[in-house]
Formats: sequence, structure tokens, C-alpha cells
Amino acid sequence: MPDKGAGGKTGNWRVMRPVITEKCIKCKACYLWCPEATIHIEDGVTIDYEYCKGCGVCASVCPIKAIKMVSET
Amino acid sequence: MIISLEIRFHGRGGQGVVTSAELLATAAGIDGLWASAFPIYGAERRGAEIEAYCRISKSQIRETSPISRPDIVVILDPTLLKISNPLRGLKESGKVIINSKVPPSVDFETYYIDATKIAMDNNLVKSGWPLVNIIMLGALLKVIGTVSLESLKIAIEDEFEGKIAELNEKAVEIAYNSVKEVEKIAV
Amino acid sequence: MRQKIISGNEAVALAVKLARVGLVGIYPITPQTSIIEKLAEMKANGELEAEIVRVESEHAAMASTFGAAVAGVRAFTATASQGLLYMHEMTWWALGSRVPIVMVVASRAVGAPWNIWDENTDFMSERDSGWLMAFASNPQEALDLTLQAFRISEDERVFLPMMVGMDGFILSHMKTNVYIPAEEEIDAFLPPRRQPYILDTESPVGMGNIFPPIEYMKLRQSIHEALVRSEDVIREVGKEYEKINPLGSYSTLNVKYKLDTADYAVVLMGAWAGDAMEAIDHLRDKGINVGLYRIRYVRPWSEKEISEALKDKKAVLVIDRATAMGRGSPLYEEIKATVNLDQISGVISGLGGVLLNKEDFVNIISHFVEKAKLGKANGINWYYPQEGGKVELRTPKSIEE
Amino acid sequence: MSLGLRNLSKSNSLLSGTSACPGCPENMAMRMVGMGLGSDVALIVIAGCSSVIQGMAPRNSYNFPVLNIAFAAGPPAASGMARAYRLRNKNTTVVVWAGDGGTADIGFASLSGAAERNENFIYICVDNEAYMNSGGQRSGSTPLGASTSTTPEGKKENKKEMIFIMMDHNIPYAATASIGYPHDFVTKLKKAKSINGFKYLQVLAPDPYGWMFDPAKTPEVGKLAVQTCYWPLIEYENGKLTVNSECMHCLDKSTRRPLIDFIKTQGRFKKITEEEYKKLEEYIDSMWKRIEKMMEL
Repeated sequence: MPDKGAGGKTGNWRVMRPVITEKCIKCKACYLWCPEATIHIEDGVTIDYEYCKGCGVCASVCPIKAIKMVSET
Repeated sequence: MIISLEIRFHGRGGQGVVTSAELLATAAGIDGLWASAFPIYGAERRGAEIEAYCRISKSQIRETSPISRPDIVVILDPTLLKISNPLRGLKESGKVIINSKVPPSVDFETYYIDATKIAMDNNLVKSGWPLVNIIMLGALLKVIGTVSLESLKIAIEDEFEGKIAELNEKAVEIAYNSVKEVEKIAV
Repeated sequence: MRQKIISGNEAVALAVKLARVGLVGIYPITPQTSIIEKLAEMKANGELEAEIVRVESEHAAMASTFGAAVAGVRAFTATASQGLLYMHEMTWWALGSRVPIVMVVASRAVGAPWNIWDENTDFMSERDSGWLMAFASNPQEALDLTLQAFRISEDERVFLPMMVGMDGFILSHMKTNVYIPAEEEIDAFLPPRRQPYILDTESPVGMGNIFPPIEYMKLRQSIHEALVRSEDVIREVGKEYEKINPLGSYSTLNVKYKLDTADYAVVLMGAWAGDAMEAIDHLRDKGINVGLYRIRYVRPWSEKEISEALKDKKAVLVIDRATAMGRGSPLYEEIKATVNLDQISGVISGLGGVLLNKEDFVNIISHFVEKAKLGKANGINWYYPQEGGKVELRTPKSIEE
Repeated sequence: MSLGLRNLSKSNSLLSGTSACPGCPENMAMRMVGMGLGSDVALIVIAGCSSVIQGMAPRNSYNFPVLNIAFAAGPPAASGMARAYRLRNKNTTVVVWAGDGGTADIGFASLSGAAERNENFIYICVDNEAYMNSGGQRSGSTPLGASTSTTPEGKKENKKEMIFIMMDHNIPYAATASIGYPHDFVTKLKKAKSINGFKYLQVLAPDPYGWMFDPAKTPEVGKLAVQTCYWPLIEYENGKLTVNSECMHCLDKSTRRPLIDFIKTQGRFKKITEEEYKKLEEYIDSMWKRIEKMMEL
């Protein structure tokens, strides 16, 4: 059955964490391309760190560089 | 002995040998008898020698192998007598029914009918060949007496449509009424 | 029920129609082709409501049949020989999915070299796939078993695909008396399709994605157990089917002929059982006390029925129309593994269209009984119908008096 | 700045926590499938990364009914399934989700068969130009000059152009897309859904691991492929071929962005020789000439 986490708690894979800064203009480009569907736009723009693998796509597609990749360690 | 009648048909590819055996079985089935019909399959080619089998019985038929000791041999093409041995295995009490203009000399109880002429007279020609296969069944039915001409006609109507069925039914009746036994010449 | 003279292939096509199949995946291969041609003809005439998918390969024939079955529709396909081998990947896939499907195999030799004639090796090569496998001995049985296959396959105690085999040409093309059940009879016999799950948006199940090792192994075990369990379902369904065809005996998986009173047993499957029965009648008249045990269900393999039927015989002869290269032949191996007797011997014959008749069976069986009397009925023999004959199709032309 | 999200279906076709590698283009494409087709979809996944991405049974990351199946079985299984739904009066859109190996190589015959029969489903080839699930072996869809684990010296043959081959099947709809252009892909999916018969979509899915680039750059590489005219965005409908506005500059050789801008982003082209690069350029030029000719038809 369809279910979150069928591949495990993939947030554990993350080495770099994307952080949305206040520069965010809510264009939702990150939502559009996030390969893990971990960016939510229902209530502002938020990241589900339980599953975010830290690939950095969101930071890369952000047109105004409002997402920073910071080390998990 | 469960099998009561084993009939082997000989002809050439394209003459409808298989259809003969199958129609006979169908007619026997309509008469409430058990029957089975099948050919030897292979690389059938128009003109090449071919044979098919029909078993008819009052009880269920169990054998599925080709008939090697037939009670009756039906030969659609008389030239086959020269090029092969369609009479092989025929029981001593067996009968031969052959498409021939003239009475052939065969050491068995033999019946002959000019099916080729009947076919030509009745416009039963396809791709240049007279269709003798069904006509021979008319002669066969007369000789064996166990399957009715009426049932054969029903079987023909089931297999063919319109004109062809009509022509065959007519031709079968002619054959039924004109098949002749070859008189034995004392040696 | 009405009786008609039809071929084994026509009988199967009629069974498919009577079973109100929803989809047929079709791809031609001799000697199965006239099944699908008949179904296509019925469809064109408006006699058949089923969808017909005219696919581009046997692999696709099974895949399309499987796709429809998973989506909740009764589905059927047919094949033979190379086609079954080409389909092999998908027969296993369908099995693992536990989806009811029915397939008919008109058994034929496997290349190379090319040979279109009867042999059961293609059918027997699916023995380990987990499908239920029944093999007919006449066109009537091909029709009856095909109809029963839908019921058995869709029984919740089974939920496995089922294939019905018959000897190619010999049965597929033999026209003989077949009793055709009436629509109402089959509608009463065969309930609407049931299956373990239906894949659609109402129940968005994922089918076939990766199973963890233990779960995978458990699934495999459950398939094995369902296959073994199906024995009871087969008898139950068979018994019920006997009401439709009183002439058939389906309350057991396999079939005895003069066996219980026999000292010696012959075991085989398929069309030549009829010729063997004729031979046994002949030998019985001569005082040779032999009987026949016809294997109808290769899977499930009824240990119970088989060992019970053969346990007190002085010797058993197994005749295979198939090979298990390097080990001899499949039925022979299976019987040896089932019955604990000192004397079990095997004969391989009938490969690639080699035809045996009653006299051949008389030869084979009397030779076996002679050996058995000496306590030497063991091992495998290859039987050729003619003395010193070679592996050639025995055409009647070469039959000597 | 608006990305026009209003036109996208809210259907969440992909649930977080998949087994995909980080930055996976297939996941991006799968999310776009949901955005374009909504939720009344049944998915057939043939062997490939997507067989793994779903995660372990009984759970599944794809928020659709999913039938996993062996390589060559996708199109016929979809044929059977689509017909079964029709028999059951269901409007569910059946989608085959296949990789380029399953499409151009082992599944080619069955794809061609289903297209010829004009079966009613959408076939999506997620083209990452190699057998990525088994570790990046060459497929018929791998471009000239690309190193793979079975062509460590670089592939010597050109890519098999499935899109043209599928157009030659005279199917009602065929199109290419790139995960670099989500709105375009979604629009094409929507169109495909509205058409009865066989629909073929081939979406470029730049694979950071097989192509050897930073996974964060997946969308960017998908864009560069289009901008440098390596990957055409085209649409074939009722026998008429159209080129997306994003690619109009590709029709004229002189206005094309240099291919090297795409090639240099990827480690797989590290060993490409000058001669091979030229050949690749020539091949792309001939592809656009062909497109131009077909546009005139």
C-alpha cells in the first residue's frame, strides 16, 4: 500500500541540510523539483527533515539563493 | 474389440482428404455414433501424397494412433495405386473404394466410382482440381451402410455455405446411387 | 448438453466461451493456433464478448493476460513449444503474483532442430513453476479440464494459475465426439471471478515490488502449500463437474484402468492412454495381469493417490513422452520419488511425433512384464516403434506388415 | 515570480522516503506525472530503478496502484489492464513507466507491438541513457562518446532515437520532455491523457551518478541538454510535428548554444575525443535537420 517511508527514514542519509532563509519569496521552485517530495507549501515553505536526503536540488534551483546547505555535523 | 470400423483415406494434398475423414466423423456423430477423425500432420503440399483416418464405433473410441489395419480404404486418386501402397495393412475382409473411371484390378472387395466426372458435371472444381473428396463419401456411405446419407448432408451444410453445399449434396447423392462393385474375376 | 464432432482445439475454444472469459491474449503457434483462430472467429461473429489482444509474442500473450487478470478480469491464453519456453519468464511472474489465469498448452517438441509434432517436454518443463498442471487424454477432457481450471484457479484456497495440456495434433486436431455443456450449467458451476486482490484505484495496492528475504521466502512457502492444498479443491470441483458430464470421472486427480486387480502397473499421461488401454485389454485376455494408471495432474502431484494406487504392485512401468535430460524422463523420476518399490522401470518414446499404436504398447508392456518376472524391471529404455528404427516421424508409409 | 503552480494537480504521486538516490531525476519525473495526470492512474513499472525506488513491500512510495513486471512485459500487461478497465467501465489512465533499456532494447518488440495495435495507455520512457539500476551499463539509448561500465572507452555508436521510431508507428501522440522543464512535461502529460490510443512520452532524466555530476545540479543539466540542443523538446500529434519555443533556436545551427556547455558538466564524457565530439555534433545537427523536414510535412 502507498505509504511514506517505504524506503526507510531517509532523513538519516543526509550529510548537508537545506535551510530556508528569510530571503525566500515563496516561488516554490524547490517544491517543483524536490525529488523526495519533502518540501511542503501548504503553510509557508517547509522541509520535512524526516525524509529529506539533503541532495541540494532545492538550493540549486532557488532563483534567489534563499536556501543554504549547512553541514549536519 | 471396441473399434467397429476403421477407415483410411488416401489422396493428394489439396484434394480435401482431411475434410473427407472429418465430414464422415461428423455425419456419424449426427447419427449418434462415436467417431474420430484425424490426419497425419506434416509438411502438407499440394499434390503430395496424404492420408487421413476415421474410426466409427457404437462405443467410445480410445485409440488415437493412425490406422494401420483398416477395414476400408478410400482412394481419392487412382494414380496413388501406382506410386505407393495405399492398400497396406488392409484386412483380408477389407474393402476398397476408389475414384476410377474403370474397374481397377485389386485383390480386395472393391467398389469404384468416377468421382472426377461427377465433380466436373456438377461444377465442383476449385483451383483447377475437381473436388472429389465429398463425392467419395457418397459412395462410401452406400458401401458401409452404418452412416446415413441424411446425416452426411447435414454435415455438409454445416461445413460449407450456399452453393458449394448444394452442389456437394447433389453430387454425394449421385455417387451414393451409382457406386459399383468390381466383379471378381476367377483366377 | 449437446454432442458434436469437434477437435480438441475447438473444444478448448468452446470452454473459454462458456467460461465467459473477459480477455484472451493471442499469439499463433502450431499446433495451438486453431484455438485462438476459433476464438477470433467467435468474436467476429458476435458469439464471444471477450476482448482479444493480438499481441506480438508469447511473452506478451502471457503479459497481457496477466495484466487483465490483475485488473480483475477472467483471462485466458494458449501456447505450445517454443512459445511456452519464450513465455517462461512470465509464467513464473504470474505465479508469484498469485493471480488466477488459465492457459492451454497443445504440447509439442522443442527445438533445435525444428519439429512441430507431439511431445510433452514443453509442458513438463513448467513443472517447477508452481502452476497447477493438468493433462488431458481426449478432446472431451480438454474441454472439461479447461472449465474446471477456471473454478480451481479462482478458488480462494488455491489462487494460483492453471495450465491444461493436451497432445499437439493428436488431440488438438483430432475431431471426435465432445459433449458440450449448456451455458446455464456452466454459469451455475462457475461463480463470478474471485481473486486475492484487484489492482485498481479503488484499492491502490502495489504488486511485485521488492520483498525482503524472509517475506519472499514465506510467499514461496505459501505458494507451495496452496499447490499441495489444491488437491482437495480439485476433487471437490471434479465431483461437482461430474454432474455436468456424467461420462467423465473427475473425483480423483489421476485415473485407474483395471489397476486394482493388476500385479503390474503401467503409468503414463495423455492421449496414448487410449491405445495403452487397448493393449492392456489384449494382454489381460492373454493372462498378463496388468493395469493402467493415468497421471492427469502433474501438479499438484498427489503423493497420496499415487502411492496408494501403486504400493502393492510387483513392478511399475512408467512411459514418458518427454525427457529430463541427464536423468531420463520426468514421470519416471517423479514416480521413483513417490513409490517405494524394488522394480520401477521407465520407457521414453513418442518424442517429436513418434507414434505408438496398440501393438507397440503390447510389445513394451510384455517386455516389461517378462523382465519384472526375472526381478530385472529397472532403468530407462528408449523405445522406437520399428526394430532398429531411427528417430524419424513414423509415417504410415513405413509401417511394414 | 510565478511558476504557475495553480495548473498543477495537487495529487501526490510520490510519497517521501523512497529508495531513490538523492537528487533522483526519476523521482522528479514521477512527481510531475502526478501533477499532470491526477490520481486516477494505474502504473505498470518495468524492471529498472523504479522497481527499487518504491521501497519494500508491503509498503510503496508510489501513490498509485502499481504493477511491477519484467522488462518486456510492460506494454502487453498495460494492454490487458487498459482493456480490463474498459470492460469494468473505469476511466483509469494506465501508464507504463520504463527506462531506456527497457524501451530501446529488451522491451522494444513489445512496445512496438502495443503501439501498432494503438492500445489505450501512456508509455513513459524515463531516459537516463543507460542501465542505471544495474550500475550504469550501455543501452541503445546511450549517446556516442559516453563512458559506461560496459563501454569504459566511450560508446562508439549513436543513440537509438526512440522518439522518431515511435512517430513512425503513426501513433496519435508522441512527445519528448525534460525534467528541466516541469511545466512542459506536465502539459504534455495532460494532453496525452486526453487522447485515446497509444501515447509515447520520452523524458530526459539526467542521472547524477551515471552521468557523473553533482546531484544538486540535476534540473540544471536537464535544462542545459535542451538549451544546447542535445535534447529536443518536440511534440507529434495527429501526424504533425511541432517544436517547443524553448528549442526554436536549435533549428538554425548558428544560433545553437555550444554542445560543450552540456558535455562538460558530466564525467561520462570525460574520455570523448575531439573526433567523437564532432561526430556527436554532426549527429545532433542531422537530428535537427530531420525535425525541420518533418515540421514541413
